[in-house]
Amino acid sequence: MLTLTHYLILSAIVFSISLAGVFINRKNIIILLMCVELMLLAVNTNFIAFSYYLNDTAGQVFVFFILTVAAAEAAIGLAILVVLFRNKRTINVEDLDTLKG
Amino acid sequence: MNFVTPDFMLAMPEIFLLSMICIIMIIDLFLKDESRGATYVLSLISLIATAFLAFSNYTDQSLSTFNGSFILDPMASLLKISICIIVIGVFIYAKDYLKDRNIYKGEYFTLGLFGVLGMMVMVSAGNFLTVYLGLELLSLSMYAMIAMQRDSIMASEAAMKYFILGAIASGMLLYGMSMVYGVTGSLDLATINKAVSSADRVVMSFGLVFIILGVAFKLGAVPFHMWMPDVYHGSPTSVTLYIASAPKIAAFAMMYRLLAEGLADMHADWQMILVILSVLSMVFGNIIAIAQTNIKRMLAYSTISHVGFIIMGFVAGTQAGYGASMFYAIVYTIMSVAAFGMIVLLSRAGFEAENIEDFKGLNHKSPWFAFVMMAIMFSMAGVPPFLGFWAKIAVLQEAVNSGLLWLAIVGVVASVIGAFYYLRVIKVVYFDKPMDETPLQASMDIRLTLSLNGLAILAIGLYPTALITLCVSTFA
Amino acid sequence: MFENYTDSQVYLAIVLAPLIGSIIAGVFNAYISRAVAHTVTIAGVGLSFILALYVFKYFAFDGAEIYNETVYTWLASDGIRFEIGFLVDNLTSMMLVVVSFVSLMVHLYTIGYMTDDPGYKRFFSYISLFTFSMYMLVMSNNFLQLFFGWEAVGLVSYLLIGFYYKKESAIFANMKAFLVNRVGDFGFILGIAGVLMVFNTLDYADVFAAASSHADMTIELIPGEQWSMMTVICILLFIGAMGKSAQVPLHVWLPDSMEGPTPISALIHAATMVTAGIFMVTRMSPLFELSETALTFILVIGATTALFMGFLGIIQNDIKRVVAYSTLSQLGYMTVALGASAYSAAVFHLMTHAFFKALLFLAAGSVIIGMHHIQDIRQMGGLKKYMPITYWTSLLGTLALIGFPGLSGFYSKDSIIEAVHASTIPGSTYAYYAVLAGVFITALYSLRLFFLVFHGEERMDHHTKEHLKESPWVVTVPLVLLAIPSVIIGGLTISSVLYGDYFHNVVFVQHAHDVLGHLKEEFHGPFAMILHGMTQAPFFLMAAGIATAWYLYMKNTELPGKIKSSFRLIYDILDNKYGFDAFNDKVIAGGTRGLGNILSKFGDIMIIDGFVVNGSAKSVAWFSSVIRHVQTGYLYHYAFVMILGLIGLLALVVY
Amino acid sequence: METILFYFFSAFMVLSALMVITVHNPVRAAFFLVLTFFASAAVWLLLEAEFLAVILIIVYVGAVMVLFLFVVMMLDINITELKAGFVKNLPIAIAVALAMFGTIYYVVGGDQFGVEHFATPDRHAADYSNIAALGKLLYTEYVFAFEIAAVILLVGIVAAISLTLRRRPNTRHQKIEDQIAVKSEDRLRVVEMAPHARKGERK
Amino acid sequence: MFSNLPLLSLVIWTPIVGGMLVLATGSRNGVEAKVLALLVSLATLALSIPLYTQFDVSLASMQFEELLPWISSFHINYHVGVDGISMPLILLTTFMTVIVIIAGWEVITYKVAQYMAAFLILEGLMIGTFAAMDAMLFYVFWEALLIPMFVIIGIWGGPNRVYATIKFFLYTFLGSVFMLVSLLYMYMHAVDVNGVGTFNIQDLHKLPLDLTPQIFIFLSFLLAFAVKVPMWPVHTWLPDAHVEAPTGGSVILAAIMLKLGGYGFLRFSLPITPDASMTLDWLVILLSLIAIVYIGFVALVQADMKKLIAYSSISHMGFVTLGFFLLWKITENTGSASGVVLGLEGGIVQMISHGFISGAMFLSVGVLYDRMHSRMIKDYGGVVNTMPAFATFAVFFAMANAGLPGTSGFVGEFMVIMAAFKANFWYAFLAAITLILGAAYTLWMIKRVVFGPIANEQVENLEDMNGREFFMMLVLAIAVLIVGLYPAPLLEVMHATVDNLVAHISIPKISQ
Repeated sequence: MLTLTHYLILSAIVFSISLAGVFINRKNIIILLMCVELMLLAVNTNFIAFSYYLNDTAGQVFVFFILTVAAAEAAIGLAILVVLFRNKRTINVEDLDTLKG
Repeated sequence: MNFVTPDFMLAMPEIFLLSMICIIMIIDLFLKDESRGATYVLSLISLIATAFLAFSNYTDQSLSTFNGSFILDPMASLLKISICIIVIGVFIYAKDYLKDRNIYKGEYFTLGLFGVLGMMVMVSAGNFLTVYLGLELLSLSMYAMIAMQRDSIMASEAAMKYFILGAIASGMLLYGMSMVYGVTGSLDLATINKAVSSADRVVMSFGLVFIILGVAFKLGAVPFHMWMPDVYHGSPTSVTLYIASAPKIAAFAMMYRLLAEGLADMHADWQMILVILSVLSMVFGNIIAIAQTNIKRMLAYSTISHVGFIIMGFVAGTQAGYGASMFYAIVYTIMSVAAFGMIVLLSRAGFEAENIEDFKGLNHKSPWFAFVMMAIMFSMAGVPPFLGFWAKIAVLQEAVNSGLLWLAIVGVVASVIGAFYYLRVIKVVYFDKPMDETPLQASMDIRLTLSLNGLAILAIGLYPTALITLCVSTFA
Repeated sequence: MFENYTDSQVYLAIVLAPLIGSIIAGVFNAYISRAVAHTVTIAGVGLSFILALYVFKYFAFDGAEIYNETVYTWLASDGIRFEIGFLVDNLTSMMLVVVSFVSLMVHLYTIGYMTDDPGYKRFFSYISLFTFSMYMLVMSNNFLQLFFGWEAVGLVSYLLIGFYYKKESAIFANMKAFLVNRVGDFGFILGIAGVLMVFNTLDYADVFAAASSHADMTIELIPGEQWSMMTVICILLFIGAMGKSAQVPLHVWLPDSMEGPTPISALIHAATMVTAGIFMVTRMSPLFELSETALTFILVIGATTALFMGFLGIIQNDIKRVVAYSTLSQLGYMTVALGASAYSAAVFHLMTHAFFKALLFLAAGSVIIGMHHIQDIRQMGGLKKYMPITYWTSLLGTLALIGFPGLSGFYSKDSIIEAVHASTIPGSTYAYYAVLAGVFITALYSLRLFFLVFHGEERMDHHTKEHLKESPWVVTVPLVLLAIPSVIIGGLTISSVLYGDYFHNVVFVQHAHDVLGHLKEEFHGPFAMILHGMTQAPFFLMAAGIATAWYLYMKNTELPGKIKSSFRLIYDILDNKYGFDAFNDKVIAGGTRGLGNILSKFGDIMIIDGFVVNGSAKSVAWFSSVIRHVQTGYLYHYAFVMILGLIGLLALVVY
Repeated sequence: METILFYFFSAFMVLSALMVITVHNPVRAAFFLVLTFFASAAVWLLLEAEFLAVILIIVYVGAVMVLFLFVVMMLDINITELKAGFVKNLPIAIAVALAMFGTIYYVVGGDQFGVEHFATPDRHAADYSNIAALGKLLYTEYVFAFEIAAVILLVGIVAAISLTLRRRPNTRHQKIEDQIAVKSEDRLRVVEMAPHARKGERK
Repeated sequence: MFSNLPLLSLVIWTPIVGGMLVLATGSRNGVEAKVLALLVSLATLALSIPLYTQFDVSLASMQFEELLPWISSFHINYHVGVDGISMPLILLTTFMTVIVIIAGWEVITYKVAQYMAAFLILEGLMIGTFAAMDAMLFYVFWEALLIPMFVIIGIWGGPNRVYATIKFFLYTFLGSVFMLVSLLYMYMHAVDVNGVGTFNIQDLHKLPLDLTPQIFIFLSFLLAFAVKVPMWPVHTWLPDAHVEAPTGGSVILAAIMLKLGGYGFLRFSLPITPDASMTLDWLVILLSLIAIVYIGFVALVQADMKKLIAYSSISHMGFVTLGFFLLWKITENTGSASGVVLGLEGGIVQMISHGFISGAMFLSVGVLYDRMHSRMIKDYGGVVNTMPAFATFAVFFAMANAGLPGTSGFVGEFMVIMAAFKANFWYAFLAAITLILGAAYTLWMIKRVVFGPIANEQVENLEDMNGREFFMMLVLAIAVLIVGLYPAPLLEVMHATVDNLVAHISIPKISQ
């Protein structure tokens, strides 16, 4: 019997994986962007699960908007990435250390 | 389902602004680089008009429309006007800087205006969804603005860092929202507030922490502040100006909407968290600022400490406390925009007045602007009679009133530590010999605005009654 | 003569006349001639002298009522009025005459002595100011004004000792004088504070009237030890007197003060200021009588000063220093008299001593003029034939000093010795033998000086000898005028001052201490006293002193050198003045500076500033420079901090 | 049946997610992300969110992921260089993930979200249109948010274009308006020659 | 004739507005800035005189009171007034500012207008601090005056000025922020006639507080005022600040700013927290005595004249705090309140007197410094030979500094020692040591600087004081003499106020 808990834990796992991804990847910013997408996926799953179990469509609406925003966000993120790459010729996370201290 | 036709009039400022942005974008498309001034002027006009509309929209009640996703209350009006005025200042300061660096493009202004729109949405947000959308509208605009100086390694690095961290933070915020939604069954802040008492405490607290993280990230409170120094530093000053000013007001509004309106019953929980954030911000912000040599970076850390104070006023959880906190936020933006305005004033083509040393001997070049700089710095340090002092008083008073005497003491000690680096700037301005004899090259409009800005810090400091009363009565 | 004037106007005139002279000579220094300067000051002092004589007559012969009035209220606070006012009685009137007379003489003498000095006008201004201050001191009717005068004379003394401000030794001496006096004043002001605490007023009359009713008061200085309040107050007050009247161990400034011009040595450091302590204790007799402990203390200090300072006089070679040590010794005598409750005797000796010691100093000054500012007696000798007036007046002064029967000094000193003999106060036996021995010593050093200067071979160099001549009349006339009272004043006044009732309403003596009352029974007039004195030990001792001096410095002039070498140790002790100077210099001054250095370098600079203030600033800065590296620039670290914060907060809230 | 599907897709989803963060080649990572999305869409279908499941595929897989791939391809990235330091970072990543998961598990793992509190709702009737329901909401209750979302997309467009569009000043463009507006004077130069210019003489 | 004018406000704002006008003359270093500054300071002095002449000495209450609402949401009012304690200090301020303006006349050649303006603004702020009857107004003035002082030391100061001025600022800032917290705390508890919080100082006086909060409030006040006074061990900013400050800055710092601390004790600590003051009076007394003795020793070994005078200031200010806190010890020891007023008034007189004397001492050093550009004692010697008039004044002020009777320096010390004896013999004993130490360090300096043979060529070429310098010295000397010879009028104005204060303090705020 599936309960809400199952879905929540599923999203928790994905959420945790996305966090781990942030730390595990010190070389490639693109993977970081993907981790963010994963995180949003976890959130979305959460919302949808709640929406389903609450029998309330608002959660799905929220997910709809999150997806929209995430698309715009990805566009901008990748645009920045391109700008960055043009400047630095690298997308290595460890090379992003001009600003510090 | 009863659908009520929204009262569009309440959102008139936003609607107007959005229309203007579209018009400006289109006009800008046909403008040559030499006549970019038109965009600039149009942007200013739209901001003024928006502020005026927000003013004429003022109501002393709390009205809501769009099915509760839009709230118009005194706070919203006041903050919208403040945001518009501050951004007008930002644009004026930024203009010459942009010109000198070949990034004088319409996008700066349109994105800036989009950001303003985002802030206004946040300020008026009535449910999680609008909070989130407003936040993203603002954030996305800012990411783009930072990266707009495309040939700058620092700018693109700053934009990238801000983007990644911002995305993670908003992911967290959403996670928290989803939890709260899960246990309260609603996205609407007012409904949530009613449902809090019957909701599961642990899950609520759990969601609360994530939500606070989102707010704290936007404000820049320790330990969610890491983006700030790098972003302030790396961004072109024209953008730092923007990032460092009005968004703090919006972040305050977001904090108010989410915590004070949505989760008022969780006061005990979020008070404890906010106290920790406040202390950490005040202490670490001020301490790390001491070691900085780059003034933008220093101001970033200084902002972190100011954020600590904004939060300090908020923790009281009383109407007066929110008033004090808001007062601090507004005062902070006035000071901050002036401080970055000074950097712009001193910068010129091919020269960034980024380091504290670049302010050497300002008193020789321009006693007046040296005075303005002094006023800004003393105001930030919280020395009377400048404006910043009253802001500190207001929040300290709230901390004391809510029995958090020790928090107030930590605050004042932190501000003494902070005074050190502000004094160092004044020292450079007044006591050091100039490194070169280049006169100030800023144009008249910057000089005038900055003078007004500096005078405001002094004049409102001498007679802060109106502003304080306004802020306090907003929540009464 | 002054019937048309009220008393207070007369007293004010006495005080203000020299002040006005001083201000004119001082403030308008640059605009007036020398003649104007000395004229106005002498006129001022002269006027006050005449008035003082009148006042003296008024009290001594007309038996006037004690005058005790306020001039103005200096300040009022807490219900206590601190006032400036005059108390004139027999003691005051006598002091006025002595001070004004000696001052007048010194003023006259100065015209001759300072004639070549560029600071001529300044000098007149100072000594007139001094006269004013001394009047304020002796005429005061309360402790506060006493302290005013007390410090004011100290100030002028400071200015005058350092008169030759280019001379390193002079400016050292004046600072030393001021500081040592300040040590005394330190006690003195505490004494005054004690008086105020007990009586809640500083007015003499009120204090003395209430004195006996507070005799049993105690104070707990050390926890558990109750001390008599009166003893504490009296000893504190007497410490003030020790400073001003140069009692051991606060005597060290007086010999050095000889760096000042000779006229002021006569006026300030012999006749008047240094006796202020004696005057003060006499004035306070109602208080001192209440504490036998204090009297014992005074007695011992005085006796020690009288004897041991005399010893030092023997080996000095500077003409002024010999006289200075003699002054110290004589001040010791006066103090002994105070300790023996023979206040009248002390004042009596004060008066006689003022005349003959002023005379001796001025005579020494005359010699110095003649010798062209050579002061070493080893380079003198045989001056008798060049300076006859100086010689004769000096002789009279010397004889008066050693107490030659019939001269003033004899009466006063013998009375003191007798009084001490009769005293039963603890310590009086020691004091008695000390003062007795002192007689021999006094005679010895006085005659040594006399012989070495005026008799024997002429040891000065050729050039000096050529110009050697008697001093001008402005110098010799004061000598003569001072010689007269030195000879006669003692015999004239002893009956009334010492054994009469001259001080009956001034001095208060407890019956048990009343040694003079005891002596009075044996006193049958001055002449009888001479006869009696010739049979007493002091006379023989004096004679022995004269004889020894004659033998050593006239007859067998080789002997002193031999004695010196065979008693090297004693000579060294004496030569080092018992090591007081060395002690003060090394231990007190050096210690103070050392402590100051330690406190400054270690306390202020190292601990407070270095460790606490700059230390905390540095540690914040250090912490800042370390903690800023948390901001590594790496995205994953930033995220890590965020997550850490998140998890921390979650842990806090959720668990 | 649902349970099996759930576990199947969940496992699929988790594993692909793990692969996303562990593979070194960003292209592969992108493909694994696509897989994750697919699995996730399936899970969403179990939750009756058909519309969202569909747009997840269409928008995400169809647009966003392609964009990712495009960028990855466009940027000339040295993939071998990106491999180093993986093992070193693993412990901390695992620690963070476990701590996070532990906390969430502590909160949601209990029975707060069990059947007692959140009973499995009845399935909707077959004629229930998820799209219609959402659409209705979007254009009524959430019209404000909808507009804002539109603006956000506009910002995304503006930002992406202005950030990446490069005008290379030294590239040659055909300027048609210039070509049309050309006049004879621009092309033809009439030179006046001095009639008797001697050789070697300069004006 | 002045009865309708807001006299006190005029005295506060004339110099501030005047200072702005002076600033507006620009940076041409023209004479107009100086003249204008002098006129403004003279006008302020003239305006302040009616404060004395029209002062009713029989009243203990505030006079020349003005009350305007300022920041209504915190119930902060623009509330000024003077009583017998603040009025003399205000006169001292207006008087010393004129002197300082004159002192800078020829000496300051760099940014003259800013210099003059800074002093004028500082003057207004200091007067405001003395006159403020609203605690927050007080605090605003109190903190604001750090700014001009910071600038004065920093711009026209010596080589190590940056360290000194930042130290000065942070030290005093740190001291006062705790006071701010206390004020806010009291605001929360204080209730005025309208039933809302208040910063009115007189209402705070009546505020009932338990012992524990009183103690914390007292300690916070102590820190604020002790730094300003300064008391040991928070005194180390003063020598540095003095050494680096220009002459005028030193004069104002020593003459007025230190008095703010003493004034604070009277206005805040004692009346607001009487019971805590009673409980902790030993602490203040102890620190005061340490200041008097310890600092006396430290002053002795200073090689820098300004530093020496700075330390001497600390030592002298020890008498102020000592006098203020003898109250309970006297009552305890003698069983009567006699002597209490003596100590308090002695402390106040000491403040006034120290204003004149330390000002004069720093001016003297300034006169020398302007000629030789050295403050080191060892660089001097035999100045009297070339500067006799200067030497006269120097010796005079040295004597005043050493507390010679007849000069103002004596009055306060005398009164405090008298009172101290009533409290405890050893207090008086330690306090009276200053008689020796004060004379020692002052006269030793005089000996080394003024007296003796001409030490070097520079000293030989010194010129004596010009008319301007002579005038300043003379005016100060006259002031010192007047107060020394006839302090009664000065005391008279404060009797009623001090009596009232004592009466107020003696009533415990807590029920035992």
